Amino acid sequence: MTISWIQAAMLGLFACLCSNSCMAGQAVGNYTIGRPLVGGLICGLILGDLQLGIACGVAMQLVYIALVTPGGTVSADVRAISYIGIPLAMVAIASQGLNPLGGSAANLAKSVGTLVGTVGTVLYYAVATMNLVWQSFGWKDVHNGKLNKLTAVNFGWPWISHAIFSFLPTMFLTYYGATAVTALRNALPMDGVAMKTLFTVGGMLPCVGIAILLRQIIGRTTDFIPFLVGFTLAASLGLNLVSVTVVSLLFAVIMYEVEMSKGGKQGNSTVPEGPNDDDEEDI
Amino acid sequence: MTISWIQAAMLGLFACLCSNSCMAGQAVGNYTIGRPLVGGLICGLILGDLQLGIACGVAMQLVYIALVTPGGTVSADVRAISYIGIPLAMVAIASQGLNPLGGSAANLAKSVGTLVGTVGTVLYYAVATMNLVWQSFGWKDVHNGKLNKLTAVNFGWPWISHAIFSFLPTMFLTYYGATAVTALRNALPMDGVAMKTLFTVGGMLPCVGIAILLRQIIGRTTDFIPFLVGFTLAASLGLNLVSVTVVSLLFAVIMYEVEMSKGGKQGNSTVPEGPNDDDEEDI
Amino acid sequence: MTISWIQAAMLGLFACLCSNSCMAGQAVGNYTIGRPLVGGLICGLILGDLQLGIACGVAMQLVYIALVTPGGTVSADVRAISYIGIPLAMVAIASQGLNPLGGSAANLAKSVGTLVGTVGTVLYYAVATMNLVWQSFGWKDVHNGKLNKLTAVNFGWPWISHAIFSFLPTMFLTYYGATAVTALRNALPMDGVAMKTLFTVGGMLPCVGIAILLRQIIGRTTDFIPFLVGFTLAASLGLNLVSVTVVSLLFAVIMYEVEMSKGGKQGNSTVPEGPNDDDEEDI
Amino acid sequence: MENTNNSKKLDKRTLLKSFHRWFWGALTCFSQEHMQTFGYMASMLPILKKLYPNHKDQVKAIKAYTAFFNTNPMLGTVIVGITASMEQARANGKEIDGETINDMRAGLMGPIAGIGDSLIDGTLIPILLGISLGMSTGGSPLGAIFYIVAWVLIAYFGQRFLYFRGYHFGDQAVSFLVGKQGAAIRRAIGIVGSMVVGGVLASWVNVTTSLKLYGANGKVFLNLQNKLDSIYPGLLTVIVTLFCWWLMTKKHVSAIWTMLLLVVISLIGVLVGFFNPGLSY
Amino acid sequence: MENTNNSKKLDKRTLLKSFHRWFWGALTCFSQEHMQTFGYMASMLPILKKLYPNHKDQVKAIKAYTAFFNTNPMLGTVIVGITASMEQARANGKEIDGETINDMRAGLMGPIAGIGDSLIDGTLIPILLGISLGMSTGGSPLGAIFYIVAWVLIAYFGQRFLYFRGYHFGDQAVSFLVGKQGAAIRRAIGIVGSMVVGGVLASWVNVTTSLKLYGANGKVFLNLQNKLDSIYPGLLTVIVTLFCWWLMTKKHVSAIWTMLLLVVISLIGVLVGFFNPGLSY
Amino acid sequence: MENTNNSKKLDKRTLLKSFHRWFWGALTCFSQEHMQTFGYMASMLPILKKLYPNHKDQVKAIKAYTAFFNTNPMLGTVIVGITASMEQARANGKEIDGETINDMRAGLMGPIAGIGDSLIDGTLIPILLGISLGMSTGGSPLGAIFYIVAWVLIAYFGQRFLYFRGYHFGDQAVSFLVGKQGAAIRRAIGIVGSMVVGGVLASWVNVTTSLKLYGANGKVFLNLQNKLDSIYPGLLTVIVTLFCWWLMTKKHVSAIWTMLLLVVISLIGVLVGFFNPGLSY
Ligand SMILES: OC[C@H]1O[C@H](O)[C@@H](O)[C@@H](O)[C@@H]1O
Ligand SMILES: OC[C@H]1O[C@H](O)[C@@H](O)[C@@H](O)[C@@H]1O
Ligand SMILES: OC[C@H]1O[C@H](O)[C@@H](O)[C@@H](O)[C@@H]1O
Repeated sequence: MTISWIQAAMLGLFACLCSNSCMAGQAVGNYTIGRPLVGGLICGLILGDLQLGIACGVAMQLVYIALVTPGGTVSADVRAISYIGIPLAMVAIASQGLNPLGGSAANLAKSVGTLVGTVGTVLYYAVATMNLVWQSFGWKDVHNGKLNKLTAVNFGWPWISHAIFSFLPTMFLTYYGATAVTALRNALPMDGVAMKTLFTVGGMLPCVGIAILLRQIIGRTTDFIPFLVGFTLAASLGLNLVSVTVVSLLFAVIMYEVEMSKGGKQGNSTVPEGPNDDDEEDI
Repeated sequence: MTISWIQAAMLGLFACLCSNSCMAGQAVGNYTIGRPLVGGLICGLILGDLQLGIACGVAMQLVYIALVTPGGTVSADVRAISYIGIPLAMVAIASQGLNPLGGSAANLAKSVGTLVGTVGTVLYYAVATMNLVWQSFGWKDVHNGKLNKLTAVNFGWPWISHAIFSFLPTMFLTYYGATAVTALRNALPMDGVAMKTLFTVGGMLPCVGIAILLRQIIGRTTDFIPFLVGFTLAASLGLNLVSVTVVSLLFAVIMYEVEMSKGGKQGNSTVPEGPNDDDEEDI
Repeated sequence: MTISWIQAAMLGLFACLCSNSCMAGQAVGNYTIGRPLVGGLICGLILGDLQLGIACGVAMQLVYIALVTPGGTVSADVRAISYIGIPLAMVAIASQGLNPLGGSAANLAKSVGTLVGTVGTVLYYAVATMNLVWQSFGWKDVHNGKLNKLTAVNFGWPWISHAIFSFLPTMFLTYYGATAVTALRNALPMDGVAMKTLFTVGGMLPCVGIAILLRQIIGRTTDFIPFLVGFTLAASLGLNLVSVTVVSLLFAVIMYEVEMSKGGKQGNSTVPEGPNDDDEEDI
Repeated sequence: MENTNNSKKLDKRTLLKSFHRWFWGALTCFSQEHMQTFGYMASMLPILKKLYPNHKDQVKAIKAYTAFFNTNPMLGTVIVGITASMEQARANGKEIDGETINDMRAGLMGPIAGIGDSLIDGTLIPILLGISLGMSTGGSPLGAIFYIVAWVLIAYFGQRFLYFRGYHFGDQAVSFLVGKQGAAIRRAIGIVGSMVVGGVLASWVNVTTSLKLYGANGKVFLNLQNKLDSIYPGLLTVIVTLFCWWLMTKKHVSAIWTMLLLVVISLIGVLVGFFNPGLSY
Repeated sequence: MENTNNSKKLDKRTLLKSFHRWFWGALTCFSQEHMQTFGYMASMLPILKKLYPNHKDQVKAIKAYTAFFNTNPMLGTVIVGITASMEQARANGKEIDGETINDMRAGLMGPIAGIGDSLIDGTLIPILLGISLGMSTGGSPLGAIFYIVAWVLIAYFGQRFLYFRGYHFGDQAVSFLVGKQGAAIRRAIGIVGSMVVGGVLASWVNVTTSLKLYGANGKVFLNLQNKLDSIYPGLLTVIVTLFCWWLMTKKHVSAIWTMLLLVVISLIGVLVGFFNPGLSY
Repeated sequence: MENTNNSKKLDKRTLLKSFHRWFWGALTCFSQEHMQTFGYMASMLPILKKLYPNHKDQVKAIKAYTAFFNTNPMLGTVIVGITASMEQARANGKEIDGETINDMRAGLMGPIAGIGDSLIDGTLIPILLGISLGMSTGGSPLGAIFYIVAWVLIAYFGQRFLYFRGYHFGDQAVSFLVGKQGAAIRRAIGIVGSMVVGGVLASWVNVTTSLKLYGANGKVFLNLQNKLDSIYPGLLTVIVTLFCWWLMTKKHVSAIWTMLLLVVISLIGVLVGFFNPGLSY
C-alpha cells in the first residue's frame, strides 16, 4: 500500500478540520472528524481499504476514549493521531502482511498513534500561537471600528495557520510514509531523553488547562477548598465525575441557602416579605 | 414424611399471621413469626422434626437476612417462604434421604425458598388489593359517623383476605406437597419467560416502595439531591446505612443552622432578641 | 557482647531525655532521641557496634513509624523501645551469632521491641503520675505568689521522676541483659493473661487520649457529629488524615458562613452594610 | 395554657389502648392506596373517644386522620404518640387544627420511614438474626428461641417507650411545628430521611441489565451493565425509581398500576434479552 | 418593562445566525492568550448589528465582548444565548451595562467549563464511543457511522436548544445577576464548578514520579510515588496544577511561558530520573 | 489604641525566652491531670515579668494560665504566641481579661491538638522517617543523621515561626474573639478539629474483639468482629472512646482512674475470651 500526493493532500485537508482549534467547529471537527474511530473510516475510504482503516481507528480510539482538553491544553493531538497515525499504521500493517484484525496490527497501530499523537501536540500549540497574529489584526479592527473584518479574523485567516501546521506536515509525513515513521522512531527512541520529556510534558500540560479554569473560578483562598475536595473525592475515593457532580450539588444547595440567608434583609425574591419593603424605603 | 390436612391447616393459620400486612402485627407477625429462622422452629414442631425444620429455616434465613420492604413493596414474601417453602423443603429432603445438616439439603431448601418466596409476592399483593374492599367500607363508616365500625375494618375484615390468599394456598400447596413443587418447577422453569419476568419484577418492586417514600419527602426538585447523594455514598463508595446516616446528620445540622439563620428576624427561640419584638410591633 | 555499668548508665540517661514527657523537650527528646532509628544510632555508638545498632533501630522503627500519642496517652513507650529494647536485642543477636542485617535478627529485634515497648508504658504513666507531686508544689507556689519557683517545678523536679522510672529501670534491665529479657519472657508469656491484658490495654489507651481531646472540643451533643463523620471517612472509606482534613475544611467554610449569616444584625466586619446601622439606631 | 385546671388529660389506660392498637394493627388493613391510614385511625379512636364525649366532635376530629399515612411502623410509633398529645391540646382549646397535625405527620413520616427501614429492617434485625443463626447451627432451636425473646422484648418495650416519648414530647411538638425552629428541625430530619432513603435504595435494590453484545469472534464487546456502572453506579436502579416516582407523583398513576407497568416492562425486557435474573434451581 | 411597545426584538434568523457562528467558530481562532474571545465576538456581531443600526453604537457594544472568554463550547452556548438577550434588554434601555454582562460571563464560564468538560468530554463522548466501538469490531463501518449521526444530531440540536434556552432565560438572567439571589446562584454554580474541576483533574491527569532508591541488596527501599500517595493521593498532580495557577495568576506568566517552563522542568526531571513515562514502542 | 505612646512592648529577647521555654518544656512536667499547664505557665513567666514590674500584678496575671491546657505542642506554639500578644495588650489597658484569654486557649487547643497530631505525628514524622529509613538500610548511620538534622531544623524554625506568627497575629486575635466573626472562626476551626480527631481515632486506634463462636463441626459460625464491622466499621473503638469521654466528662472520673478501669475491663475481656491481641514472640 502506498499513498499518492492526492491522497496525502486529502488527508491534510481533513487534518485542518479537526484539531482542537479546528476549522470545522468543535462538534463536527474535533468531536466527530477528529476521533480516531471516524478517522479510521475516512482514512479507509481515502486509501481504499475500509476494513483496515476501521481496525486501526478502533485500536487507537480505545487509547484516547476520554480525552479531555481542559482550558485549551491537549496532551495528545487528534489531528496527528487520526490523519497521520492511522494512514502510516495502515501502510505499515499492509506492508508487513499482518492480519488487519489481529492483535499485532492493533498494537502496531496503538504505538504509532501514541507516537504521532504526542509529537502532534507541537503542531497544536503552533497553530494556537500563530493565531495570535490574526488576533492582533482583530484587535486593530475592533479599535478602528471595522467590525465586519472580525468574521475573516475568526473564520478566514486561521486557515493559514492550519495550512502551515496541519496541511503540510500531514501531507509530507503521510506521503513519505513508513520511511518517516521509521526515521522518527530511530531519531526519537522511547527511552531517549527527548521522548521521555515529551511524554512527561504531555502528561503535565492539562495541569495548565486546569490552572486556567481555576483562574476563572478562584476568587479567594477558600475557593480552593471545594476544588481540593472534588479532587479528593475522585483521587482518594475513586468517585467518578457524575458522582462528584451529585455530591457537589448538595454543597451547592447549601451554599445557595447560606447566601440567601445572609444579611437577612432582602428576602428570596420569590417570597416577598412585608417588612423588607419598609427597610428599602428607609434608605 | 407426609403432611396431614390438620398440619396443613395449622401452617395455613401461621401464614395468615405473618406476611407484611399480617394479622399478628408487624413486630410479632412479620418480624418474628415470619422470619424463616422462626418459621423453621414452628414448622419443625408442627411436622414433628425439629432439627430438620430448623436446618431448613437457617438455610433460607441466610438468603433473606436483610429483607427491607420499603413503602409496602416486597420482593419476596415471608409467609410463602416460611410456611410453604420450609414444609415442602422438609418433605423433599426427608423423601430423598438427605442429611438434614448437609450442603445439599441446604441448597435444596434455598432453591425452594427462592421459588415460593417470589411466587408468594403475588399472594402479598392480592391481600393488599383485597383490603381495598374493606377500606371502602371504612370510608363509608367515617362518612356516616359510624366510628365504632373502624375497629372491625382494621382488625376483622382483613382476615377474609388472608383466608383466601394466605390460608387456602398454604394449606393446599403443603398438603399436595412435593407434587405441587415439582409441578410448579416443571410449569415454571427458571429459564422460562414467566419466572424470568417474575424475578425481574421482584427485583424492581422495591423501587415503587422507594418512590412512595420519595413522594413523602420530595417537595421541590432540589430535594432529590440529598437522596442522590445518599445513593451515591452507598452505591459508589459502599458506605453502609449506619455510616450514611452519620454523614447525613452533619448535613442535617448544617441545614438546621441555615434555616435558623434565615430571615434573621426571628431569633432562635432559646435566645430571644430584643429588637425582634419591636419589629413585630411595627407591622 | 556485654554491657558495662557505665554503658548502662549512659543508656539510662538517654532514656530520661526521650519519653513522651521527656526532659529534652518534645521535638528534640521525644521526636528525635526517642525514635528507634535515632536510638539505634546512639545505642550503636555507646555499645560500639554501629551497624548492629542501626539495624535493630531500623527494624523497630518500622513497627512504630506512626506513633500518635493523643491526649497524653501512649500505647508503646519509645524510651523503653529505644534504650532498653535496642540494647537487649543487640546483645541477643550478637550472642546468638545472627547476621545483623538478616531477617531473623530483625524479627528478634521487633519482638523484643514490642515486648519492652508495651511494658514500658507502665513507666510512662508512673512518671506522669509522680509529676503530680511536683505539680502540687507548683500550685502552692502560685498560691503563695512565689512565681520564680515555677521554673524548677517544670524543669527541675521532674528529673526525679525520671531518675526513678527512666534511669534506674533502664540501667538495671540493660545491665542484667539477656537474663532479664528471658526472665521477662518466661514470667510473662504472650499467651498468658498478663501480657494479653497489657496489650489489650495498650490498644485501648489512646481512646482515653481521644476522649480528652473530645472533652476539649465537644460543647453540645451535635458536636459529636463532625467527629463521627471524620471517623466514618477514615474507618469506612479509608481516607487518610490529610484527605479528611481537606474535606473538613469545606464544612468549616460552610459553618463559618452560616455563623456569619446568623442574626443578620452584625454584618461581616469587612462588608459594612448601610441599613444595619439604621436598625441599630432604632433601639 | 389558660384554664389548665379544667383541662382534659388522657389517662394511661387510654394511651396504652391506643398504643396496642398501633402495635398490633398498623399494617393489618394495609393497601397500596391508603397504606397505614386505617391502622392509624384505629389507634386514634380510643383517644378521640376519651377527649370528645360528644359524638359529633369525634367525627370531626377523625377527619384529620383520613389523610394518607405510611412510615416505618416501629419508629413511627413516636408520631402516633405525638398526635395523641396534640389532639389533647386541641381538645383543651389550644390553637391547633387538623392541618397542623397533618403537617407534622406528613413532615415526619417520610424521613422516619427512611431512617426506620434502614435501622430496623436493614441493621437491627439482620444483627439479631446473625447472632441467632449462629446459635441454631446444627439444628438447635436455641437461636430461634433467643431471637423470639430478644426481639419481641426489644420491639414491644422499644415501641412503647417511643409512644410515650412522643406523647410527652407532644407539647413541644407544637412549638416544634410553628415558627422557625419547627421548619428548621423538619428540614434537618428531611435531609437525613432522604439521604437514608437513597442509601436504602442503593443497599437493597439493584436493577441490572444482562444485555451483552458479542463480536464476530464470540467475544463480548459491549457489556451494557459495566458501561452503565462506569457512568454512574446504580444508574438503572435510580432511573426505575425516579420513573415510578414520576408516574405516581406527576401522572397520578396509582401504586398498583405502577407495579403492573413494571410487570409489562419486565416482560418486554426479558423477551428482548435486556433483563435476565440468571437464576436456576 | 416600560415602553415595551417600541422595543427592539431579535428575530429568529438573527439568533440562528449568531448561534451558527458559535457552533462552527467558537474555537477557530483560538490562542492560549485570548482563547474563545474572537469566536464570541464573531457570534455577537449579528446581534449587535441588528440591535444597533448606528455603527458607533455597534463599536461601543462590542467592547463588552473583548474581555477574555473561555468555557466548554458545548454547554457554554447557553451563555451566548443569555448575552444575546441581555444585549437586547440593554438596547431597549434597561439598566444593564457592559460590566453587568461581563460579570455574568466571568461568573459562569469557569463552572460551566468544569461541568461541561466532565459531562461532555469525560462522560457523554466516551459512552457514545464505547457503544460505537462495539459496533465496529471486525472492521465494520457501522459503529463509525452510528457515532457520526448520533453525535452530530445530539450536538447540533442540544446546543441549539441551549442557545434558545439562554436567550429566553436572559430576562431572568438580569434579576439573576443583580441582588442577593444572583450572588447565591453564582456561588452555588461556583461550588459545583470547582468540585467538578477538581474531579476532572484527579480523573484525567496523573503526574507521577518514577524515583526509586535501591538498597545495597538491590531491593527498592524508597518508592517515592508510594510515599507521596500515602500522604495525599495525587499530590504531585495538585502541586503542578497549583504551581501553574500561581505562575499565571500571581506572577502573570502567560500560558505559553508556563508550558515552556513545564518543558524545562520535565527535561530536568527526566535527566535526574525523577520523571520517566516508561513507555516503549 | 489609646495612649499607644507609653505602651509596653515585648522585646525580642523576652519573646525568644518564652518560646524556648515552651520548645523545651511543654511536656516536662506533664501529668494526666494538668497536662501542659505547668509548661504553659513556665513559658508565660518571662512575659509576665516583663510586662508587670509589680509582683502583685504578676501573681494576678498568672492566674489565667492555671487553667487546664493541652494541645499538640508543635502547632500549639502559635497559641503561646497569641497569648503573649494578648497579655501585652492587657498590660496596655486594652479591655481584655483573663477570661477572654482563656476562652481563646480553650477554643483553640482542642482543634489544634487534632490537626497537629494528624499532621505532625501522623503525617510529617512518618514521611521523614520513611525517607530516612531508606538511607539506613544496611546499617548505615546516614538515615539517622539525616533525620536528626532535617527534623530538628524543621521543628525548631517551624515552631519559632509559629510563635512569632501568633504574636503578631495576636492583636487581631482579640477582634477574632469578640463578636460574630470570632465565634464563626472558632466554630470553623472546631469543625476541622473534630473531624480530624475522628480521623485520628479511626486511623491509629483499633479496638477489636476476638470473640468467635464455633459450631458442632468446628466451623466458625459467629465472628463477632465481622458482624460489628458490618454494622459500623470501628464500632468498638468508638464505643470505648465515647465511654471514656462519658466517664471523664459526665461522671468526672479522672484520666488515671479511667485508664485503670480500662485495665479491669481488658482483664475481664481477656479472661472471657472477648479480647485477645493474638501476639507471640
Ligand atoms: O476547558 C474549557 C475549554 O477550554 C478550551 O476552550 C478548549 O480546550 C475546550 O475544549 C475546553 O472545553
Ligand atoms: O417503608 C415504610 C414502610 O412501608 C410500609 O408500610 C411497609 O412496607 C413497612 O414495612 C415499611 O417500613
Ligand atoms: O493530643 C495532644 C497532645 O496531648 C499530649 O500533650 C501529648 O500526648 C502530645 O503528644 C499530644 O500532641
